[in-house]
Amino acid sequence: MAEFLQFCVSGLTVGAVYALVALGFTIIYNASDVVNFAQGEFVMIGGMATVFLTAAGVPLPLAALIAIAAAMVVGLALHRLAIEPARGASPVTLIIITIGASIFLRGLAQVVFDRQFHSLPSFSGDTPIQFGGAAILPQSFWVLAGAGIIVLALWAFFNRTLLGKAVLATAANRLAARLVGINTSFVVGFSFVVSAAIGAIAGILVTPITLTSYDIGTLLALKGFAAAMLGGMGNPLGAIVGGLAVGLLEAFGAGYLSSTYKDAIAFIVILGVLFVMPGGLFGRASVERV
Amino acid sequence: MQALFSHRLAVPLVIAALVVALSFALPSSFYLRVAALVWISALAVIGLNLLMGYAGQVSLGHAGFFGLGAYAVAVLPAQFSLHPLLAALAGALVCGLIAFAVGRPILKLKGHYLAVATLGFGILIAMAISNESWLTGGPDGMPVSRMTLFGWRVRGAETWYWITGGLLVVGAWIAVNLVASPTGRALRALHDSEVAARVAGIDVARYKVRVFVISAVYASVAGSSLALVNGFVTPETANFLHSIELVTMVVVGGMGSILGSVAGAAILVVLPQLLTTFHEYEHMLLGLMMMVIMIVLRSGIVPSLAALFQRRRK
Amino acid sequence: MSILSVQDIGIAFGGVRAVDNVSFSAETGQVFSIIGPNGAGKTTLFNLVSGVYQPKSGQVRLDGEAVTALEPNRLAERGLSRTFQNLQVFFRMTARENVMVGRHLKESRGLLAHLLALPSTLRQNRESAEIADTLLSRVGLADYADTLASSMPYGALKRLEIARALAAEPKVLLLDEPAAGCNPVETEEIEKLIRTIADDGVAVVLVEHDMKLVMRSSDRVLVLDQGRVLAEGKGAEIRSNPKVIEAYLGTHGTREANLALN
Amino acid sequence: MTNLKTCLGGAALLAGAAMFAGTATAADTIKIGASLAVTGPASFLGDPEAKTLELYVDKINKDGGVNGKQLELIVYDDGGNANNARTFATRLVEDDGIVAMVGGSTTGATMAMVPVFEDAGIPFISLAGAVVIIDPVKEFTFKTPHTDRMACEKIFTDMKARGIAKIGMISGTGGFGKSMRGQCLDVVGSYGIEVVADETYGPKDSDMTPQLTNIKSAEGLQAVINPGFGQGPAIVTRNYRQLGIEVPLYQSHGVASKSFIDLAGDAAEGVRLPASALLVAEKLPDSDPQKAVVLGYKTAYEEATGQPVSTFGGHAYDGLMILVEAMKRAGSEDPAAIRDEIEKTSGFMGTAGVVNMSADDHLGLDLSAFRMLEIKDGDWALVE
Repeated sequence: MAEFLQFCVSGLTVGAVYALVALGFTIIYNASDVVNFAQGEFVMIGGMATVFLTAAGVPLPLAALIAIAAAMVVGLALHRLAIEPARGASPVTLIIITIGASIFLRGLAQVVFDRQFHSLPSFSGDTPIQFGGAAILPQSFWVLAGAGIIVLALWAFFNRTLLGKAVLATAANRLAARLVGINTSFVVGFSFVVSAAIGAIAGILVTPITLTSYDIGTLLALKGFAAAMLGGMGNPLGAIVGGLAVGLLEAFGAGYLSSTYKDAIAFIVILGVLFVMPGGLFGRASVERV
Repeated sequence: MQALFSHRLAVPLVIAALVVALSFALPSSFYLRVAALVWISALAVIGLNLLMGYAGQVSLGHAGFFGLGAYAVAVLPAQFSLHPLLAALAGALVCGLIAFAVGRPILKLKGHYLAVATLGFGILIAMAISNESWLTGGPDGMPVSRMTLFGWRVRGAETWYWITGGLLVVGAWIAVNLVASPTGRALRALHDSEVAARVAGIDVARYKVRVFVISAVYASVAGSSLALVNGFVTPETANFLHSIELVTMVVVGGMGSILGSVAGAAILVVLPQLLTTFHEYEHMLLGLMMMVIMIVLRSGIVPSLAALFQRRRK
Repeated sequence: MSILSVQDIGIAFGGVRAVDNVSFSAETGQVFSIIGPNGAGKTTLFNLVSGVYQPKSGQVRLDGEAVTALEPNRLAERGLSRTFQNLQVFFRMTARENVMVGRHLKESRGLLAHLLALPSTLRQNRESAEIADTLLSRVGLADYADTLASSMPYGALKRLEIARALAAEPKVLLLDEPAAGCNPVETEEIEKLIRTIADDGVAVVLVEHDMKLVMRSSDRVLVLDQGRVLAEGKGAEIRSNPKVIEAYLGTHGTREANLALN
Repeated sequence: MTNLKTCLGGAALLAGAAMFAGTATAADTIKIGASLAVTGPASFLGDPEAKTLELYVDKINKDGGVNGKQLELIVYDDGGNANNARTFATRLVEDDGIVAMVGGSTTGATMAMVPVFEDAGIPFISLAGAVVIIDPVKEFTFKTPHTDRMACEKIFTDMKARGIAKIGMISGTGGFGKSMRGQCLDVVGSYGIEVVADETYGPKDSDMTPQLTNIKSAEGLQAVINPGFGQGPAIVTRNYRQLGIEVPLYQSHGVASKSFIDLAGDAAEGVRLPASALLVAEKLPDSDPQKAVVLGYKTAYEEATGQPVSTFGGHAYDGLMILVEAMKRAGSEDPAAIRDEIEKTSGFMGTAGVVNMSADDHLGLDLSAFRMLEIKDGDWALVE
């Protein structure tokens, strides 16, 4: 039981990060049909910028805010300078552009920051909390609570604000949204900024646990993408459930089956789910209209 | 002139001419090696382009087949003293069989779901190669014994330049044959409209599996060539980043363009060699150039330039 | 016995019975039309018959064989072909290649011969291309043979789909609004084409909004309303059926149908 | 056709001649090549190695170079990818015309390059760990870092002295961790130690608590070894303390850099690892013959880069110095002559220890080169 609990906490903490990356994928995908493979780089920017700012003597909360702002600027620039000029190109072309962007951002981070691994001090100490035989780091609660707050805030934003509704409308039908006067280009740019902020927050929250370096983005993009697909592309709830599920699968796989093949276990489950539900866990069965 | 260029054999002939012409122009065996790497990548990319560009089915796991082909010529001669040529053949066969077995369930998926399924599949192969060290030497890789043909040890950059160049020409020839055949038409048809293709009598699932198998064999042969050229294999040949690189080559060169496959491979193999002078800015520049190429030539280098050229003439 | 017979076929989407217990049969050499207001379930019925959708209930028999819920390509092997209301053209291929795809089942499909471009494959390609050119001339698109479908006009694409369907030499041909979006001249050409297709011994099933076309070319007409059969009979019977007049044709439609038949 | 061929051939010859002319003007420099994992998953090896080589080549040149000539260093970043390394090796030999090679950060990259240098007859000093590089001995291939087998032996010796008989292992699945795990399992029997738990983690994993939970519950566990490098061991160390595992934790020489202590934080207290004297340069007794060398390198590196010294950079230092001394002894930059002199290296005092090479030992280090260190108060301390 204690083991089970330990694996759960481990899986949920890592899974929360995957979930936030998957959520970032989903927001951009819904607004623009672009699968943004530079999503992991936002996480990297959040963590690395905070590390370097705190090292330069900026207090942690302020450093975190600046880092989030920096990621948002990068997100906006990515949209304005790379995605917007290629408007109308095929989705696969846009995907390659985002892959190019992720290589570029990694290269930039090597120059601006460095190629070392870095850590941040835990926000509220390193003394593990004992719970039912499991040892839980206080930072895990920060990650889980942070992810929860982000999800709630997004939910409120999309359902309670005009801008949020405009984003939803654009996601549902771009042409119709444009016809009712929504500036869809602005909405897409906005979605990049929001995704960047989510990624950066995830990066800051998790750095004290998982460390960070200029090239952590690739793996996160990979896992986040898989999580988004597992949940059902375009479904925010699916992204969250998918992310947590991938995290838990890895933890249980490593704990109960084989630590060598834990990633394989996660992917085998994803493949199995997709074979049965070709639209992911929360995907709708689509009827072909001809 | 137009008719000449639209002939089925124009593309393989152009590639053959390129291989021959470059052999005179390249000054040292380093350049020959880089060219051989281009030919090898182009071969894999042509196969992937048949799958992606013509049949419209994405695969983010093709490096898995590439890796299996590479390890076939490393493992089989070492374990069973099989001749490398037979080993390459066996590798291609195994890749074909695996693609056939997994193709049907995987290719039922569409779009991004297909992407993530192939991605997962490729990662499984890469993990197996990296972890089963007793067979593969693990993450540090394993040596590949030199190939001997009729008592002659195949070695040297120039020899491999011609062998890989020849393979590429044959690969391109087979690809254009396929594209122009009933099978090729069926594949292009299901890309544009699966339902119309089915109504025309095309067994869509079966044709998807066919092209998946063909592209897996291309990747495997390319992988075997690389292993033989290098005399050493590491699991990186099979990993996710290599899969992404292959897809990038397809898209940068041009989806549905055989010549584009060679162009895409050439760009992504040669560019890093040119950018080494920029040291720490190397990766930034590589990413930047990828973005610029795709924004300016959004259908890929060859199709976009061809369209531009035609508009000029009009 | 009818070449195509449909019995009590039905499907529901989210509780709505889009097609409800519909039965009809089509005969070789005749044109059988299905009409009805928008949303009556005509296209859905086509999708059920052609295997694109799986029916909840009912049976489809083709040439006496039960073919219910068979894949479209299996139905194609048994001689059923169709066109689409929303164009399903292969836009990245030329007009000729589009029609050549229609020859698929008549072509030899040996993969090895294709990969190596054996003489048999090259001969096959030439043969299919010739047949495609003949069919393109027949539908009046000979000039477009080498044009990419993506740069052809809408009306031409409708006829391209017909040529592609004919390339399969079907016994039963389902045409889904072949004249939609076509000008009167094109419509007239299509009408003639439909007649000659039927005269060549094909059972044509037609969904069409152009009443003039329907009334003039059909041997029998089926009226659908809200997924159900409202009436079935010869054009004249339909025209005079009070239920049909009330529910669907209205006075305007009757006048038009009268004009067409006179 | 034949005319065309001669014509084109002539053009190529001219081009080739022009290129040779280009290299000829630079013949007053001695070209040394390096292909390192400056970026990628093994960048914490390649990065300090590249910085070290650049730093010391500059230093040597300022002091007048070697044999009266300036050194010219050509570094390529292979990202740890064997295929890239192979290409750069060819480029260095064919295009850049180097006379000797230092580097190859990873074993995979090294092994892929070996045939190039063996064929070309150019001496190659690898900076990678695995024993396969020099066993069996290859004519032109040498290496400077200790082998992972030696690290295992050092750790097991220390364990035996502490009376530890049952251990757990948690290894990275990267080349380093995987290779060292194999070597440790190979020799563990001869020390009477039993492995009661054997777990692994991926090179980029960010949480190892599930594996450690399993190790923790292993019957009779007395210590844990963590072969691996990069950020993994730091996370393992943190998770180890998080789970409250009390038995001693041994890290490998793969984490022998101050950044490990920074990353692992307080959790690193009490961790032991075998490493070269470099990490404890200041703490060595003045009588220690290695002190001058390691202190000199450490000071120079940290001044120049502002980053803490690591043993990996030290390997590059050793490789370059062995090469330079061999060139001086040979008095020429003929690759074959350099090779012969490298093989004759004896009594060379490097950061890794005393190097005594021979025709059948192209490493030349023995177990005494390793020191057992323990982390105390956020710094390294000698155990002996």
